Amino acid sequence: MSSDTHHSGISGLGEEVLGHTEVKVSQCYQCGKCSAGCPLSEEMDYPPSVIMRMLQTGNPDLEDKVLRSFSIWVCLTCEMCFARCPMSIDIPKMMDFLREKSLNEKKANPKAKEIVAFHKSFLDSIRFTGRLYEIGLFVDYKTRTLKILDDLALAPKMMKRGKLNIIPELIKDRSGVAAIFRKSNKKNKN
Amino acid sequence: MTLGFYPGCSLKGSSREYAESVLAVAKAFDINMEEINDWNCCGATAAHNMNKELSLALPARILSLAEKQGLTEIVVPCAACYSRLTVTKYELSKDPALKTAVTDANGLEYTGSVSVLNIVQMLDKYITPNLEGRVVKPFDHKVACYYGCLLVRPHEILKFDREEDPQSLDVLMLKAGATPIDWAFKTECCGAGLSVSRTSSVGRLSGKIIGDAKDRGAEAVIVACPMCHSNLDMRRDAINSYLGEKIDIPVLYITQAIGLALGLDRKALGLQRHFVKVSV
Amino acid sequence: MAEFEPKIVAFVCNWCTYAGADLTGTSRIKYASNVRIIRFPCTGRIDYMLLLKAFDEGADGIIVSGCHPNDCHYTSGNFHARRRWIMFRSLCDFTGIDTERIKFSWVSAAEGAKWADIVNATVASVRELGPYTEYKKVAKYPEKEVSHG
Amino acid sequence: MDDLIKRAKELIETSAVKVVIGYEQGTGNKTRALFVEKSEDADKLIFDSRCVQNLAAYVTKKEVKEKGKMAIAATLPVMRSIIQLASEFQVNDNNLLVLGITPESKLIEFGNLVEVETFVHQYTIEIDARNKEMLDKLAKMTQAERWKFWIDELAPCFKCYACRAACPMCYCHQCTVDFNQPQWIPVPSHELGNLEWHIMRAIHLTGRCIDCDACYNACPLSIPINLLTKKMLEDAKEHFGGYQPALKGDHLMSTYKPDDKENFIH
Amino acid sequence: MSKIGVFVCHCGENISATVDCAKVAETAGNYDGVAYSVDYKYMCSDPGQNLIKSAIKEKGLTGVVVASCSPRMHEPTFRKACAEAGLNPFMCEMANLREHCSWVHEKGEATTEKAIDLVRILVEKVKYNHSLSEIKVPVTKTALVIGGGIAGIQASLDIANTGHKVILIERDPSIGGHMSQLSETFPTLDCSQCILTPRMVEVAQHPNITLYTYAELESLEGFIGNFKAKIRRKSKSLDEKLCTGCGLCTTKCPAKKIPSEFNEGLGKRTAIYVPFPQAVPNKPVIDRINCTYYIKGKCKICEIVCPTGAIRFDQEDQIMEVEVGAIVIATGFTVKQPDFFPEYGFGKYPDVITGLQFERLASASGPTLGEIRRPSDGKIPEKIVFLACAGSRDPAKGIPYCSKICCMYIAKHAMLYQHKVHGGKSYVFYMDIRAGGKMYEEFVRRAIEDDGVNYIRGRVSRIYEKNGKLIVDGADTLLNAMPVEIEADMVVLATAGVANEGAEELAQKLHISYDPYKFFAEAHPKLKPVETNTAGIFLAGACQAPRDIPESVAMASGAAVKVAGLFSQDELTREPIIAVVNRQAPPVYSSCVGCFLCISTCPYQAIEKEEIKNRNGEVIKSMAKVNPGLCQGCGTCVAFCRTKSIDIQGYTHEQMYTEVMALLNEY
Repeated sequence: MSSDTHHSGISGLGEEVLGHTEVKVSQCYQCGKCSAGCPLSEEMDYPPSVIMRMLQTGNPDLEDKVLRSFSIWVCLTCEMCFARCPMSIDIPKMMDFLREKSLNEKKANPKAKEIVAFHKSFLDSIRFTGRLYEIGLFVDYKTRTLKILDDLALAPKMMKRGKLNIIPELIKDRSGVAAIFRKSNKKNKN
Repeated sequence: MTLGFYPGCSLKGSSREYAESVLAVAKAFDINMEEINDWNCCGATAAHNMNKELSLALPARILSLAEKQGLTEIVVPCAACYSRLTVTKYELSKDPALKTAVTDANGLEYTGSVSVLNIVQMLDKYITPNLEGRVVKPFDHKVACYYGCLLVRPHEILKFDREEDPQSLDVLMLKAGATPIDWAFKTECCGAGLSVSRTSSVGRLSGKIIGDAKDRGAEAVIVACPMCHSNLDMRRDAINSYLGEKIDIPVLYITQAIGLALGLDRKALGLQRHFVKVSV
Repeated sequence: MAEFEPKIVAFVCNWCTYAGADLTGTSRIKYASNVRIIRFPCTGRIDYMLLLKAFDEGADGIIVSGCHPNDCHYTSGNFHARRRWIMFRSLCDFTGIDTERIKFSWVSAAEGAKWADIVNATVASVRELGPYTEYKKVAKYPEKEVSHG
Repeated sequence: MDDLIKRAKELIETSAVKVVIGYEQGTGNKTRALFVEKSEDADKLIFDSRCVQNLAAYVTKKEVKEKGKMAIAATLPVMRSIIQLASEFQVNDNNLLVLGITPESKLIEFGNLVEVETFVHQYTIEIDARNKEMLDKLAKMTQAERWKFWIDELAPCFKCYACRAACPMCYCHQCTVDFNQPQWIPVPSHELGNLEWHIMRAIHLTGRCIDCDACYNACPLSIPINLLTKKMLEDAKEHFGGYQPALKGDHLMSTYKPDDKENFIH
Repeated sequence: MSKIGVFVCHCGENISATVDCAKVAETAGNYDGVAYSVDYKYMCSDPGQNLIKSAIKEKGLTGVVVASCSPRMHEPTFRKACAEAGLNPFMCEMANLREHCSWVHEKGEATTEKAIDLVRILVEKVKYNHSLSEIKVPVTKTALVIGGGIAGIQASLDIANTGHKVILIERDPSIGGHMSQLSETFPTLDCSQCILTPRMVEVAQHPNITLYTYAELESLEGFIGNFKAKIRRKSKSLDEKLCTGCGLCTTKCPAKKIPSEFNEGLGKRTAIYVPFPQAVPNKPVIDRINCTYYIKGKCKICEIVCPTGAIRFDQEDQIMEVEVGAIVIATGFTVKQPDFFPEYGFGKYPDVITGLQFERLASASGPTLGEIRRPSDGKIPEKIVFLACAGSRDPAKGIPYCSKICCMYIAKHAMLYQHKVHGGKSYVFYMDIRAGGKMYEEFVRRAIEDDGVNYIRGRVSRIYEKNGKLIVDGADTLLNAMPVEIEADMVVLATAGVANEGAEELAQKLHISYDPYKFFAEAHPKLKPVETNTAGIFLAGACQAPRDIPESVAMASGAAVKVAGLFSQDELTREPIIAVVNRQAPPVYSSCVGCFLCISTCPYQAIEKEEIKNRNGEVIKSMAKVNPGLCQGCGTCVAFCRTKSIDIQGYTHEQMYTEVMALLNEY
């Protein structure tokens, strides 16, 4: 069956999803229970069941829309959809894969800029210190997003309550952690 | 006795009161919490959102270090870290090829022999059997036990409590003298990873949780996850502005609530660090 | 010497494939005359030793056929047969017996045309493979005619 | 194995069993089966790494069975055989007591066969590396090469049936090879008869052979006939989730699953 | 030495056009053991058959091969002809020269050669044929019907009306089953009890039906035509002959708070009770688990008030044995119960109920006398939500199948609600509407178009209670999966129809098979829907899969016809094509070593263990034995047996081996 046929078997992106995550998009019969239970469904451009449907079509245009969607970034991996799915489809795992792919193909939704930036800042913090350095994370995140004013009031309050470390906690084997990043990133340049 | 301890980043920073209360309660029962040497961040949501192998390699390093240190059981109070470590164990046990790839990346031996306990499991196993007679100041309040996502899901892997309407925190709080309420948002998501990047969503999601707790007369919300805590506590302004009212129900870690019941010092439990004043 | 005409023995069940082959006849569909059908009550009755015996005695190819899964007249004879075939075929392959010469199929009582196709395809492929001389050689029947000229 | 000797004596002296089957020193460096019926004979019992003969082959023998209740010094393969035999109603708790010898050479006396089964199920049957390599080698050959391999290997077989005698699962009174109406297997020992005999045997052992190698060890010509059953064991794993002897439950080849998978039936 | 006759048929020109029939006959005539060989235009015609008959008599033939059409066509014809001439019919075989040869090949030498081969195979086979006699089994013309729901009632009445005896057993104190609990029935909305109760009374009064309620099957032995069933009649603590059914005891019984099974827990009953007013028989039983006397040792109020002295506290269960020739299983189904839907709060919120509970609310005989009121506070719900597929089509919960009846009863429920609660709002969450059936789709459309039921396509994620309302979180998948939240007063779950608890044990008692969901398995999914693979045992109704009333009734009538067909003869005649375990002289007895692996190969549970004992009663040999009443002759055990101890008549080892030999070696 050719990959451009609408309503084909599993093809295209769906097939990739299967290969990487064992999630078989054809199992979804569109009951919508995931979308009904998803806490972020209303903020999504395509709720989870619609994403599943788009992947089922094997239509390259729709697959592209999935990778460019805001949905995959606003998903919080709270696992509610997976917990209640009658077909036990691991949507969160699939979302992980779609995010990674979207990033690799530079298709991340512009509205998700802050979310992506936060994740990147977060990982950078670990990459360099081995642990999360919250001030560093905030500064880095704010530089990436230019959202200087947001949450500005929070930091001093946190500081006052002893919730922020001025100096990052460093682990000894920082090169080891950096190596993990290097090796894991071999395939995914981001 | 000695248990392994993986605090994770939050417990060293924004949620240090959680660490303080865990250690205080452990100490009260003569349990030595041995921190894993040179531990690293588990990668949290960011890693598995961006890169699968990384999301497994980071937790695997932690488990390897624990093995190296001779620990057989590690307590992971942060629900997110607990979820990442448990999922990693599961994924690596299922797929030998993945295990090889990850151990190669880490350059550390990994056998999967360390068992991972979340805070409820730890309390259940080592504290509650000896709790009787130790409660000097029953935590006599109506409490809403909030489990969040990562303590109970995915059930296939974690196999902890039940997915819908879990009970383990409620049972613990009952033993600490509290009256747990039946409410509807025990396992709804607080917004977690979007805390910084999409505060508005957090206001809405956490708002529903705090709103329901208040409507049903809760005097405190009990949590077992630093992310839940920071969203429900630190983001209270966003929550209140979403709800259009001022709600000042405090949010306590389970270990803080138990600590109070044990009569431990409030400061030792880090209660002064909360944004929402702990008046209970 | 004339073109090699393979000898094909078909082991079939009474209720599906035998009836399917009857339908091929009533539909007047023509197929190669090399095949000889032996009727069994059910594929579950087909003893794998008989397949070896057929090669012993000079068959060049074998067809084994019965009801489709879930269609067995006896509910599960074909399921038992299928499990045995999986193991037997693998063992044949492992001992170097030419499994290309044993065709397994499901032919229902309604599949007259399919039966003709299977026979024709088997005859063609076995003709391609040539006489099964390896087996006959060790069978040591020097006194018997092995060519079909 | 002093504790084995001690226990054997007790069992005989208290008439708990009539015979204890174990190993004794044989000629040369070999060990052989010992049937202890008098307590003083128990001193001859030995156990070491040379004791590989599958003693379970004796528990179905009429001559041994007739003596009365048996006890058997059973290594892991022997215990597996016993569980399979019990599932085929050939032995039971009333006529057999198992003195288990663990892979660490520790003696465990089992109260009943259910306990033996529980013990056996801690281990899965694994084909050893050398034979695994051989199977892989054969798999890589062409069909014609495999044919030559087996015809050559089997050519010297003169149907002494030592393999059959050594096998605990070959307890049938009338083997197919002895059946002569019709004569399924040619009587003379020529290549074809040999091949058919061993194919037949391998099929009959599928889902029953516990991979003890007794057949191979017994073969005076060291023909690797155990490769055939090993291949079946591998296939069982590939197609049907593997084989492990069990007291209750489905036998591999006398049952089926409606969704058994294959790719060759068209 | 065999004397075989070969009769080659031209079939007009059907065979002779491509096969040289004379040559076939001539060649066959030269085979060893062939005493007579002839070809003829129409072998099946009278003259043709006479040819065979006279040859048998004149030449003293010991076997016959008719080379003509398919045996599936004329085997009975020629076997009968042989029998008429005094030859055992099983000494006759047919070579299929028409369907398998002349019709499928071109005229030529090869085709004639093939015909010759086909004849030779069967000549050689016939040499090994044995005279066989048909198996005759007497038939006990009484049927046992298990289960007194609508299917069991229908089957009993249909069988009884053909003049045969029926024993109907029912587990509960009354017959009627689930249908008696229903309010109205789709798609006609006629009252369920109005159409059912006359049937129940007919059962009780029918001279051919013996009814035992509060009774269960204990065990079953035997085979078609000859079953022996043990029935446990649970103690009712009552002398039924004395009881007049006045009901005084039930009004005086002090244990009044027992949830009523009939009302699905929405109403209460007493410990001595009649499940519902129209029960048949209309006599009470004492539920000993809840009876004050059995719990505390004193009370006996029922005994005191009973005007006829019918109460029997010391009555014990009775086991009775009956002989029956056929069995109809009509044990029905059940619905999935609480704790299965934690996300819907089922079991936690009293106003989340099952469809069956809704039936009781809507029923005029129900706890609310037909008014739709919430169980929690008795208020009339202003907003009601129905959830389709509550458990069905949900592999994660272990039920992948569609329960089939729910789409229709949901439409009915919503419609009844709209009729009864004016101004009420009803919502149905569904994924597909499966309304295949006469007037079914029209019925659903009526609910939507005329009664204003709101259908929303999507599955509900969860339900929680807030301020006395049930908050239903769903999504509308036809609107980009937009979230839908409904504040409902009551929620009705269309819970999956599942097999009865204990279905597995019953199947094992009956030696019938069941599917992965524990529904009983029919013998063939298309052509034998009411048969099981045990001859003489039939299925009716929802014990085989979820079924609605018309289907259950149709199936019951189908099963009844099968039973009547069986009972139309005094003896059953069966082809002797069955498996046999060999017997040998003592001390061997048989080459069977008793591994009994064959037992699991048999699709019919026809293989049993046979023990041979010595004078002291000790078992000296255990071996397999084929029950000729159950064996259907597939031969699956034959090919499996390592010692070749089982053989099958008509397809013996020798016959099949000989066929292969004869085919490949020319004589």
